[in-house]
Amino acid sequence: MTLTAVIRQNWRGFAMDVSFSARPGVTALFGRSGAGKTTVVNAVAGLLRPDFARITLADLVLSDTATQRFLPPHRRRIGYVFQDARLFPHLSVRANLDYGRRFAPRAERPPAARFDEVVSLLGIAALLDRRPGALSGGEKQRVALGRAILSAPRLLLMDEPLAALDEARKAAILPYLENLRALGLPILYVSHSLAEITRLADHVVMLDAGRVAAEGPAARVLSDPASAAALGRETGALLIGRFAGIVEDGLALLDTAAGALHVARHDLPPDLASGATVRLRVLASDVMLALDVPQGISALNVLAGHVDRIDTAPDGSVLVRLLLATGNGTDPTNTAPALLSRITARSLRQMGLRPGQPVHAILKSVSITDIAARPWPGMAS
Amino acid sequence: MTLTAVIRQNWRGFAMDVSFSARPGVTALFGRSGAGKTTVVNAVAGLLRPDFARITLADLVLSDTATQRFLPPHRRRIGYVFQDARLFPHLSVRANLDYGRRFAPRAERPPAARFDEVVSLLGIAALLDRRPGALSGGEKQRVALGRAILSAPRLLLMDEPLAALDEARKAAILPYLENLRALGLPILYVSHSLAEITRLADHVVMLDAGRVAAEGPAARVLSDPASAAALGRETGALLIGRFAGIVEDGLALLDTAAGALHVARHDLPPDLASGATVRLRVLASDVMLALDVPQGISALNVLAGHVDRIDTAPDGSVLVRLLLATGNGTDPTNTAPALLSRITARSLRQMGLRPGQPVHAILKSVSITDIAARPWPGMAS
Amino acid sequence: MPDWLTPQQWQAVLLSLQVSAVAIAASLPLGILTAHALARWRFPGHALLNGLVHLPLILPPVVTGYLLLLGFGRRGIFGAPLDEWFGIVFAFRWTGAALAAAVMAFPLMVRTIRLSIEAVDPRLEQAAATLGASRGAVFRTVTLPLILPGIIAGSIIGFAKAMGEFGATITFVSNIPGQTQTLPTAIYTELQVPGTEAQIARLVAVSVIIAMAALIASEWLGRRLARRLAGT
Amino acid sequence: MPDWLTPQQWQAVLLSLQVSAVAIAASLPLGILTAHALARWRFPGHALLNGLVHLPLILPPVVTGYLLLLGFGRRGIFGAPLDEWFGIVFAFRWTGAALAAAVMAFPLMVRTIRLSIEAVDPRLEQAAATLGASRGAVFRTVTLPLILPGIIAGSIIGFAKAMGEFGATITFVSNIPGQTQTLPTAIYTELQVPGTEAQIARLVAVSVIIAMAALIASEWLGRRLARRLAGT
Amino acid sequence: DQVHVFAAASMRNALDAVAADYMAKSGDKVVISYAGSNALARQIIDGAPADIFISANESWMDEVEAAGLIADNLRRDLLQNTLVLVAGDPSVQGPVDATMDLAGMLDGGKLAMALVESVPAGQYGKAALEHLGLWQVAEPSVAQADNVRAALALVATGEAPLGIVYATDAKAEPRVHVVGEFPDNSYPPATYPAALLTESEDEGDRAFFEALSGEAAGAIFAEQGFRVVN
Ligand SMILES: Nc1ncnc2c1ncn2[C@@H]1O[C@H](COP(=O)(O)OP(=O)(O)OP(=O)(O)O)[C@@H](O)[C@H]1O
Ligand SMILES: Nc1ncnc2c1ncn2[C@@H]1O[C@H](COP(=O)(O)OP(=O)(O)OP(=O)(O)O)[C@@H](O)[C@H]1O
Ligand code: MOO
Ligand SMILES: [Mg+2]
Ligand SMILES: [Mg+2]
Repeated sequence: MTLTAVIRQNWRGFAMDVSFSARPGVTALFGRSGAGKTTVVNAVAGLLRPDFARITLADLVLSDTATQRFLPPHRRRIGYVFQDARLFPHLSVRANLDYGRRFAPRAERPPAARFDEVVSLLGIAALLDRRPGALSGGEKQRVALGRAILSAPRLLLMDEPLAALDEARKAAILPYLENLRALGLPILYVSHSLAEITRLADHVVMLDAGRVAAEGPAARVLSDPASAAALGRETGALLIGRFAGIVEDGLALLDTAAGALHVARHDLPPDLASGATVRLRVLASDVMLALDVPQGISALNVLAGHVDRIDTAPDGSVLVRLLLATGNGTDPTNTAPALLSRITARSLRQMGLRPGQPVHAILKSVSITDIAARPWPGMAS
Repeated sequence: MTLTAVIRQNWRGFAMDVSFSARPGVTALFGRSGAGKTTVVNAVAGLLRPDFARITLADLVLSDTATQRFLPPHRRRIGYVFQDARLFPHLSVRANLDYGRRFAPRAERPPAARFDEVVSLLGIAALLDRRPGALSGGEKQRVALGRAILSAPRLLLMDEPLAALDEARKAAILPYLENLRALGLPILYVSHSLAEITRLADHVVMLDAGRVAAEGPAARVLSDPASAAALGRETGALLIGRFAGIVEDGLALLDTAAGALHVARHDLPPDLASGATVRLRVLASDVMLALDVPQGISALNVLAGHVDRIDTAPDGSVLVRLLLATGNGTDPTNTAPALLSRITARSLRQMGLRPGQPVHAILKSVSITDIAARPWPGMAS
Repeated sequence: MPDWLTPQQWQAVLLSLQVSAVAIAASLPLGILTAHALARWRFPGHALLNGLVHLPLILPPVVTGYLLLLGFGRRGIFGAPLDEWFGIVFAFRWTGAALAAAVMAFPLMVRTIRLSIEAVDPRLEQAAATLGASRGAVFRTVTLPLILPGIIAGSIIGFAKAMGEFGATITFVSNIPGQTQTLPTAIYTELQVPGTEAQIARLVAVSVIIAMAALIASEWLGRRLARRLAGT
Repeated sequence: MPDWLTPQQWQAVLLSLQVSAVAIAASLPLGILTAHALARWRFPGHALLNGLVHLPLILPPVVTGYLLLLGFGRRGIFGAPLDEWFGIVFAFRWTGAALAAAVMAFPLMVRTIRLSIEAVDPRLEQAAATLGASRGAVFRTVTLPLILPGIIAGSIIGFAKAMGEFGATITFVSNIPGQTQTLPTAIYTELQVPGTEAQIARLVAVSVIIAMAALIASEWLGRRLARRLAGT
Repeated sequence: DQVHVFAAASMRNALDAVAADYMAKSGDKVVISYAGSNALARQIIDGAPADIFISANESWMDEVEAAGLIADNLRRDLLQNTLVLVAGDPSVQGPVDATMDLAGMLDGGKLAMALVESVPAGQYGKAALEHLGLWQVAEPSVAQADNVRAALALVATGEAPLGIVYATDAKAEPRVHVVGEFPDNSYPPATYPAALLTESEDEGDRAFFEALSGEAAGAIFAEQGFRVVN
């Protein structure tokens, strides 16, 4: 079930012309405020009829201006988490959560246990009998999230669903959203937060002023030095590996194509099976380079490799792309594992780095903060 | 002009009892979703009359349930950026921005140049003649921010003003908010983002389920190992120093009490005067420890010190607090400069660390991402 | 019952209550539908429908009464077939008084309800649609509950109008004590003869008391609903 | 002017327009104030005020007319002092017809405007207050513009009612051609004698055309305003 | 300069013709307000600017007189009307008297009358039926209309098979036919009293008041079906 969308819309001062597709799994829509993210999502939901649109889900035509076909929103079976929560003020929180249920085909209605699970995950059990009017901003957003998830959708649209939430709550909800991927639906996920996108996205569509600036598998788009300008300080690389097991004192071992990496045990989901695929994001600013293997330092992860490419950013800092020596792990994408490291021009000169030079990358184990453990449909094909 | 607030409110399922004060500068209200942040802000604004309240601004009583005094909201001269933007739908963006102006005393009305400055900073010049109805989420929030700032308030209340914005826009607005501190008003700033709070806050009030969990100067509350549980991965320390000037190739030098630090030039505001006070946040996960001074690595900043304290977190990771050898910089707070480093238990054992042991802290210059350059009223007293 | 009204007058009071209540209850569904169509649908004849709905407000009530007589009288264009096929007769029955009251109250009811439909945030209706609710389901589960205050207001203003309606009623179904004599007709009858000020005052007092009770009840209901929507 | 109406009838048409327009324009400020008070203020006498406003709706129009005669007639409790001190006379003048029309239209106007005030999001008013706007300023700059569609709707429904008002008018200021004879009283005059169907039809047509024009204009205005609020 | 007349609405056709004739001859202007006699009387008592009042019954004129608003000796009975029984169906024939089979003629239908307690035509009609001993039969079937014209409309539209109206009204309505006149002695004279009011100030008022009883006016009234008193 793949979503394909071609959308063109002209408003005074804003022109949109995008085309992308979203396979099952999470497709992140990433872009600055006003880039057109909500517009895209609204067009997919059928709340907007753009000047031109051809939007299909598998072989179902959702919108097609050429043939004048337009499936009304209620027949699209979407779960839409709006940027503004849009809860029904006259219904209790419970009734809000239940709202979509009655319209879902009987066979697909989520069981009662699912309801309880979502409610406790979102931390809204105490709110069930209240009305939405006087909920806090984050509480509203959580109820809206639950309402969309519980409507048994065939397509999930999430417009900054976690923006109003604190880190702890986000950390609790993210693994759950990850699990939603197992449902095999396309999920369009709008977010400003690179951490969330790294965590969730299989596919990234970068929007800029109504156009697609970059599109592709998350690992490629996010690790691309060309995206550095858009990502700024968040530039980094994705590594893929397998969970090899727990070593003592709270450390876990991951096998990656670049070699074994130690990470904090608590950064991994508690019930992770040995051999499960895991991916991790390493920020360019978290990678130090050393010519020799350093001794007596607290960093546990030192990876060998060589300099692939050196880019000087407009701000004067330097982005070094390393190709790592292949270790005993396997990367399902079969591309040579790469890391990005942001260093200063002075370091570059002092170390005398040039392409092809052997070098060691030093990662503190605990700096590997974004770890996603999950089935990997987007990468499998 | 100091704001003091004692607020008690009981709702079914939620009890608030807080007391804090906010001096000129930024006081951050930090806490999980539903902790009561918006409730506090509403009480200060006069939009909520709590069961019990005594709220004063300098010698002006805003709310006092004991004496039944209650200054109506419009006479409080507050600029309130609401969590939901609350723009006036019938007015153009320009008229929204101008709204507060006409009610401000003539002498305090911001000049036209100020208007243009705010508009261009917020990137809303192209929207001025539109109505708010069809603005994007982030655009609305920016207009709301501008509207509050341009109303010439004596007290600024900001409820997650940047939550809907992308990183680039946030990065552009943050220095401006910093500059607002020069106006000498108390600013109550609600945010989930530790980066924002580090950047802006002089004073932090941590709320938890309607109570004050921690309160004090930002440097102390945020560097406190006791806050680690609340801050999670964001635990770190604040260092204070002076801008010593630009060295070649995009590097700037900061004098801190712990010694000279190199940071990327572009992390500092472009027009920073030599000698200006600067503060920077160093995440515990960004600090590596080494027993000897390492050679040939890309990290420019190596600070000498000794282990002060070792805490093992519930998750098994270890938080090491270092006291740094005093360099030639001066810390206006006259406390010994400290850093936090999060390491694994294995590293701890391998290195054989114990309190009192001399050690080197290794910081990549570019990992010092949160730098605030600004007058320092909150710390001066 | 106190004897400061004659039994016949008490009968008129009761009949008025019955006629007004039935008129509003029976016309409410059509009123809501019409209000919804006028507020949210674009269709040819929109202006015409709007005009038609307002007609009883614009015309002197007596004219409306005559038009009702022409349309729904025993030989009327609608009245005759209604009688023949369904045995529904309005002429000289309390049902005719209810019809007249309903027609006269209709524009007020529709205007009020329409305004409250227009105040419903269409984004909530969109949200319901994305959750699978068809147009009809959206209306039933979102729009309708949200306009309840408007429906109450519309019903009360319609009820008040029905309680006071006189010209169209007496013209259409005349004034048959016990069958079509309503409170306003009773008052009118008294007005025609000199020296009946005291009787008139009593009848007016009864009118006012009934209407005040309805108003107070509706205020109370409206306030309860508002509190529920605010969520506190 | 076409001669299918007599000059006297044309005069009645013009007078009706004048009376209705003046009645609505003059009572609108009070109507808005009353609606605001009923919607947003809590005060003792709230129910009483609400009842009083609705009274002309509840009472048969003739009774309202008599009460006006008693209150604002030449010898009335308000009429006499108004005449003596300010030289304001309602009795048997077009101003009296306007007063009657205003009183009869008032409950419709207030209800409609009140409903639209209640639909204004109080959080916007709060936002205005934090920006320094006093209660009055909030009303002027936020509430009032936002209820403009309600004010238009209220004025139009009031205008329509005023154009059709008959019972109170004829009872209060009689039916003096050129002075107090409005379109509905002209129709009434025709209705009293047989054989005048054609005349009545013409007068009714004029009524309907005027009211339709007003309705269409108000729909158009309302739609424009709605588009502006949606921001597109 | 102007003559203000307050007149019972049922006189409209006749009085308009009389006034037009008078204005053509004298050049004075006559302005007539038509409304229910009760409303006009109350307005006059409240100070309405009327020079002449023509009521459809005695009792409201009595009220005005009691209020002292009638100029000395200037009240006179102007006209009388005749009460007739009308039917929509031309085959209905009758003498209208005590022998009439009212129930049979109604055949379950209604008898349309003006309000029997308050509007003169209704009051006279009730008196006539009582006199003929038919009220018992008629009462359950009576549909009382707002005024004579409305009662007539009920018959004209076929809503009611029979009605009791003035001869003047029946004459102008082609859809009904007169079954018969009620006997003169069966009801009090349906008198229209006219009065010159104290409000009147000039000769013009008085001239028109006199003209109402004049020959030209009498001819017009008679032509409309009224009986002229004197
Ligand atoms: N109906 C409309 N008429 C005119 N312009 C519109 C309309 N709807 C949206 N826009 C403009 O289109 C642009 C894209 O809006 P959109 O809501 O898609 O942005 P977004 O990427 O979701 O931004 P944000 O992150 O701030 O929510 C914005 O500049 C917005 O002002
Ligand atoms: N009027 C009210 N009645 C009952 N409970 C209320 C009311 N207003 C707020 N609450 C509750 O009080 C708690 C605190 O709300 P508040 O809006 O202050 O939270 P917050 O800290 O701003 O959260 P967020 O970050 O999600 O915006 C919430 O649980 C909320 O549901
Ligand atoms: O004037 Mo009347 O019409 O019978 O009272
Ligand atoms: Mg958006
Ligand atoms: Mg909040």
